[in-house]
Amino acid sequence: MLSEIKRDYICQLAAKGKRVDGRKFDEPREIKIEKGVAKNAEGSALVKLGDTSVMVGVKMAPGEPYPDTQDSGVLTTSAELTPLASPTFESGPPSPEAIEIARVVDRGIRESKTVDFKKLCITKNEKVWVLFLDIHVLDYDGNLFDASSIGALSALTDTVVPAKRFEIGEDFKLEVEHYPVSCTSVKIGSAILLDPSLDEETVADARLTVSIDENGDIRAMQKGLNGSFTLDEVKSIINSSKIKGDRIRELIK
Amino acid sequence: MLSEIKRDYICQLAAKGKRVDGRKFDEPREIKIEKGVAKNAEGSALVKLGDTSVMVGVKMAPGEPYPDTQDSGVLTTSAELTPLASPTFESGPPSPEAIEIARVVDRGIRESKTVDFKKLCITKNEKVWVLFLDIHVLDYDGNLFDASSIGALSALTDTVVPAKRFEIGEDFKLEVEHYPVSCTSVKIGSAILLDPSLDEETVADARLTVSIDENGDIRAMQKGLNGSFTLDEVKSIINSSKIKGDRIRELIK
Amino acid sequence: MLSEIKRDYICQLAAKGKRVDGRKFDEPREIKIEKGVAKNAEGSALVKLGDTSVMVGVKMAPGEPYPDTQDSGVLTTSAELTPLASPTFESGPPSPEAIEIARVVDRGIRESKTVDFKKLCITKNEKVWVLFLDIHVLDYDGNLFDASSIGALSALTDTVVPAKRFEIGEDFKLEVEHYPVSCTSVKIGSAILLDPSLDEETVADARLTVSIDENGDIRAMQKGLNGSFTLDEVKSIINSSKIKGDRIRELIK
Amino acid sequence: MELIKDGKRIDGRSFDELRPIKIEAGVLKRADGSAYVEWGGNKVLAAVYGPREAQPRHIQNPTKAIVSCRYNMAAFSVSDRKRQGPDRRSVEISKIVSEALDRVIFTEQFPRATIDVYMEVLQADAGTRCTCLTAASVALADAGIPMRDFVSACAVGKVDGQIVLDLGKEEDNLGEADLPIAIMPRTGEILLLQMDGHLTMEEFNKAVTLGMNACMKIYEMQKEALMKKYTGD
Amino acid sequence: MELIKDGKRIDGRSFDELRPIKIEAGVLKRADGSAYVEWGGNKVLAAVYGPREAQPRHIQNPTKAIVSCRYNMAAFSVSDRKRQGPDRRSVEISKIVSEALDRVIFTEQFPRATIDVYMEVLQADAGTRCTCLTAASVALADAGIPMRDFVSACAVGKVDGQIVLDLGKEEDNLGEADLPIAIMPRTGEILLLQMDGHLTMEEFNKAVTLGMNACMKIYEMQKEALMKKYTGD
Amino acid sequence: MELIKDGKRIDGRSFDELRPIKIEAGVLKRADGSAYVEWGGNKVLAAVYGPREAQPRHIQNPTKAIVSCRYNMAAFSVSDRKRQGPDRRSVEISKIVSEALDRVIFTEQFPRATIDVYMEVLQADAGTRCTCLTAASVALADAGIPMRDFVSACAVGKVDGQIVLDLGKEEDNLGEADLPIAIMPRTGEILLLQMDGHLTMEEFNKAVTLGMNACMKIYEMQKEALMKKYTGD
Repeated sequence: MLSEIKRDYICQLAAKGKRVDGRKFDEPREIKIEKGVAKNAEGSALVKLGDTSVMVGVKMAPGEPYPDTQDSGVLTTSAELTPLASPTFESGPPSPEAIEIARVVDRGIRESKTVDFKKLCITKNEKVWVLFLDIHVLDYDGNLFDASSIGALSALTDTVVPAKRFEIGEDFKLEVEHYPVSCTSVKIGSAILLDPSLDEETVADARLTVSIDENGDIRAMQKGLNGSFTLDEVKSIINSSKIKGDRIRELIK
Repeated sequence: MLSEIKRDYICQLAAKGKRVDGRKFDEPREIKIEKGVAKNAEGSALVKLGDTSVMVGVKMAPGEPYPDTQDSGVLTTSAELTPLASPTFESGPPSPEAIEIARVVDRGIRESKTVDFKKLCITKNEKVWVLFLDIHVLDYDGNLFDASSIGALSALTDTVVPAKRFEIGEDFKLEVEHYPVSCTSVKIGSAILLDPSLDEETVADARLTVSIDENGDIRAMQKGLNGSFTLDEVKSIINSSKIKGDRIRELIK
Repeated sequence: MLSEIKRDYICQLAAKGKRVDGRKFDEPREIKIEKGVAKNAEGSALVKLGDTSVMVGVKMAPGEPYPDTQDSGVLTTSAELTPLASPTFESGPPSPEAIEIARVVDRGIRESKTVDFKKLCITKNEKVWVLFLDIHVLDYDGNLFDASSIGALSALTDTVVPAKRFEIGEDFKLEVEHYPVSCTSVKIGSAILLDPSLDEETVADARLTVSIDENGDIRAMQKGLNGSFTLDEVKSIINSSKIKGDRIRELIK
Repeated sequence: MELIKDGKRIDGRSFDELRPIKIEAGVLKRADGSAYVEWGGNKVLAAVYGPREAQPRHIQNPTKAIVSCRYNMAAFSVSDRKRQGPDRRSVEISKIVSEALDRVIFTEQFPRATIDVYMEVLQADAGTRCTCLTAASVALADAGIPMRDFVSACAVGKVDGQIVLDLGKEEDNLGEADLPIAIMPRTGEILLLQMDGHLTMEEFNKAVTLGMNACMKIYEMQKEALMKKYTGD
Repeated sequence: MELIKDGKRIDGRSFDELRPIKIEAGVLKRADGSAYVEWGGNKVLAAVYGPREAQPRHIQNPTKAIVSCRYNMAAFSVSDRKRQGPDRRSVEISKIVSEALDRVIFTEQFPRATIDVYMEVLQADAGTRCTCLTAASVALADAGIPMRDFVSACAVGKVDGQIVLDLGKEEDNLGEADLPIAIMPRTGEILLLQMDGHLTMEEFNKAVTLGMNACMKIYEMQKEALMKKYTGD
Repeated sequence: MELIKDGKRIDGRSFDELRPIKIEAGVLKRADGSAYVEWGGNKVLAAVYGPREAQPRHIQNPTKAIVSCRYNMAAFSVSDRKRQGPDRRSVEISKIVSEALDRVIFTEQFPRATIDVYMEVLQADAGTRCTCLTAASVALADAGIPMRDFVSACAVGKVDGQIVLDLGKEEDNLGEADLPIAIMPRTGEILLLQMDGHLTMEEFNKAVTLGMNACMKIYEMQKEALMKKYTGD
């Protein structure tokens, strides 16, 4: 019931072009990025997207390459929706939601060549750097896709490869080659809202995450929730993601 | 209740020497075997036993030998009672039923020397072929023991060892040395019915699976369910298993 | 309710300086230790503490050292509260209770240098002895900490390192260098009772396990349950643990 | 490896050509509805059970049915044997497929119920998720579940700089972008959309149009398969 | 290795000779019934709890008690340490042992209940499943569970071409066939029967008769153990 | 490595000196109460949810609330990455921390409820369990849970034969004894007490007094953090 009333209220506001917290439809919440917050990590970042708070840490260690990419480092991404962050999150094995977030962030880095994993090869066919990217959700007020993705990219820009600790040369900074920025919008009724808060996310029909790089090209997309989009809606979301992503990119760099 | 009524009906028919689907007591359902159905497998077979449908695939890869059989290949058998196959099958870790089927099929191959695993040694003490036999139940209308066992034997006869892919010589056909055929009977009241359908299996008191080879020798037995057999019943089941098994063997070869 | 009545009864007795089974406050139950009871183990002991019965077995095999102790053997301790032992124990993964017992016993051996693990190094940086200590609870009538800990120490004194089986020299007796003995007390109301029976343990407010070595030094402590101790109570428990531990040590040696 | 040569793709197809597709409805005895789809080298079986009471009770939704999908690959369906049990990829696909199918089912007609859709990949080539969605949609119809529309799916991709329809295995492995899409064919609404890789805006527009057109072809084949079953043709 | 020499087996036994067996009833305090069995090099403890209410409720059978057995090996019971938790072998043995014991218990007297039988192998030689069944049967009687008969079990096998009773460890590892059997001693009905290896019809007939006769001897020892407990002898 | 030199410890502290400590209350939006603590190189976040209905029902206690704590380390909080999910160490710490906190909460006021305390270690140095207990206690107060006292915790240890307060990482790894302690500061009662290593009686007496005194200092900082939040200072 509560969710029905909340939905009606959000829809009525939207019909007047308004949002609960006073933002414009295409206006993201304030973003704060703090790097280097976890000193035992090779790189880390704490990202706040309004009241949503996500910490991302990078750990690295030498390991074996995948059989089909013998000359490339390995990326392993996990997300933990810790029960601190929300009364609805539970301890235990990763939920489908956590797995989806981890996989979308992982593909966003891997497929868009954010990092050149060939540079993380130590000895071809034998030893490569394994990069563990761990997303730790601390406070959940909506839009974990963007908070996680921005946190991941920020942590990567903070990362120093710990070569010395493993006696394979000098430490060096991880090179980030592309800066694809993820922007998520939801559809509620006929309104399209960028960077949804928890309340908006709860009543949304459909969700679309779009990741755009510094050249304005699309690097990843993921549609979610039980609703649908028209093709025009998709195109319009891509456009506003491009515009807003440019500003966020400056914060990450 | 339903199961009581069903049981009464099946027993009454049996008292007149009849079965629900018109078969004779020692008459198996129609068997269809199609080999080579999964092209990513080294060998495969789809077996239909009436409406029961089981797909078996063989995958092979080099691996380490067991410490106590350093010169022999390794067999690993699994059965998955996929939830497609029955409203009572659930997702999740293998049920005791799935484990029993996999182990009975596994022993049936291993202990009866269906395959000479010494021929699957690559380098003694170091590297041997690991043969993964996966039983995938698709439609469950009774008697999974026989469907799985016939499927396994059929898939083995279809198997080509993928030596070339792993750069250890030329591919070669897996040699099947014996053809033990599994025949399952159930006891309902005092009747003994070969190849039980699901309805018959559901109301049965006891089950006996007997595997007989091409020489008429016993290669494996497994009694199941909460009821008991007399020694005479056991002997009579062995006899009819021998006779029916001979016909099924021709279909597999 | 039952537990309230039981508690009242035990408290009333305690006010008169008495216990349900007639023991004095600082009097342990009869201890029986039988070594060498599991011939497939490298060392074993069956310990009875009144009606509490625990079997401990030691298995050893060559394995890899921990990265931070390249010249030391490895200790791995597990406890299984088998469902034989109590109507409240369940099958399945180890409960927090089982984990706490295993870890307290493990630390008791490791940190108090009961065994010199450097003597269990085979080849530095490469191969060391792994010592698996398995605690198997068979009958639970209270005070598993002491029964397990005494059982572990007894099994270690019974252990012969199976070097010959792994072709690394002659078998040799495991050297036990210290004999820290664990004594557990509980607080019920204002009474402090040594070696609690199940009834006493069930109604106790707080528990303290103290492990004292042959020199009268403290080697380990673990406080448990929801209640508290005053510092004076802690000191008094340490004292009686020392006195009673000396007698138990003689039984183990 | 050169994936496009003389305007033809590695398997000889033209850029906007689908692989051969075969759809069969009602292939299993025990399931309430089922379908078998061969799509290029993919072989997929889908089964539907329900609507049936959701268990355990605390997962029941008092206002609508739960649509619960399970995507699973047989161990022998891929070249390197897959271990039994759901990996992270399967969990994600199960989730997004559930969301896509939920939209087309009149779930509000079955409060407290569950509609279970099981998809088994028996042989995998590229594009198993679209193959599974296509099969699942037919299985739902075969089970008589009331639906507001079909779900038809297809992937588009970029290979050697060229937008091509329905990626084959090598194209999927070595291509520059992959974009699976699922729509409701009657309204053209988009139910599933994912993209990995690198596409300019222009390429995206071209790709999505190509994909949506292909979905309409799939829709025709789905209808035909159901017709064939019910007319016994 | 030669397993039979001069008509004697590797441990000196004759073909139809059992290993030394010791059975004790009522050995645990907390369990409702219990038994300890040493059989050759096997040491096994069985405990029975129940009839008690089956939990969670949805597993309850309104017409009869569930008989739930758990066969478990202690980590140190075998030469190569066994990892904690049930492996596939233990799951199978637990299942067939449950089925065998269910038959002899008057389960219909305890609707909605569970009767739990726990079997722990503390030291393993060949033949643990028969040892466990033998112990479990005594523990059930010790717990006062109403039973229509006992369960008595023994294995027979083929070694160097010869049918022999109650295989020892080397015989089990290197022999040509293994046939564990369990019967209800009063009626001779067969409750458990497994076979692996290779037996002609003739050999099977010989083996099964040898095994069933041995079960009768086990039965006498089981009765004696219970008698001893209740007479305090 | 020499851990004490010229009467100073490896990080320059004197024997009875705490590491720098910073406590902040009410740092999370969604949690009912929360606290953030930096203690030397430890960074810890604690959140409290409840009292809320315990689920599933069969775990409810009809006479009092359950206090359920979960200690968890982020994968990146330690030098060698920690795998996700509770290891045995975390399970033990969660258990003893639950027991310590249970004592100070008026659990009898909330029958059938659960009070959940989640502690996340984001950066670990030595002494995370005491840091977590300290944070949890502040988070409970911030959540308005009725408490009979605070919980204040600190570890003492032995290093190079010397009793020292609040072990740092090298001291913890190479020291001779570690003794974490938690008390109710108003009464001085001991809620948590563990010891590993080697202490004479005399050393124990010295250590426990040093630790309890330090707990009183922690208590002052805890109160200050709460004051700061509520006065907005």
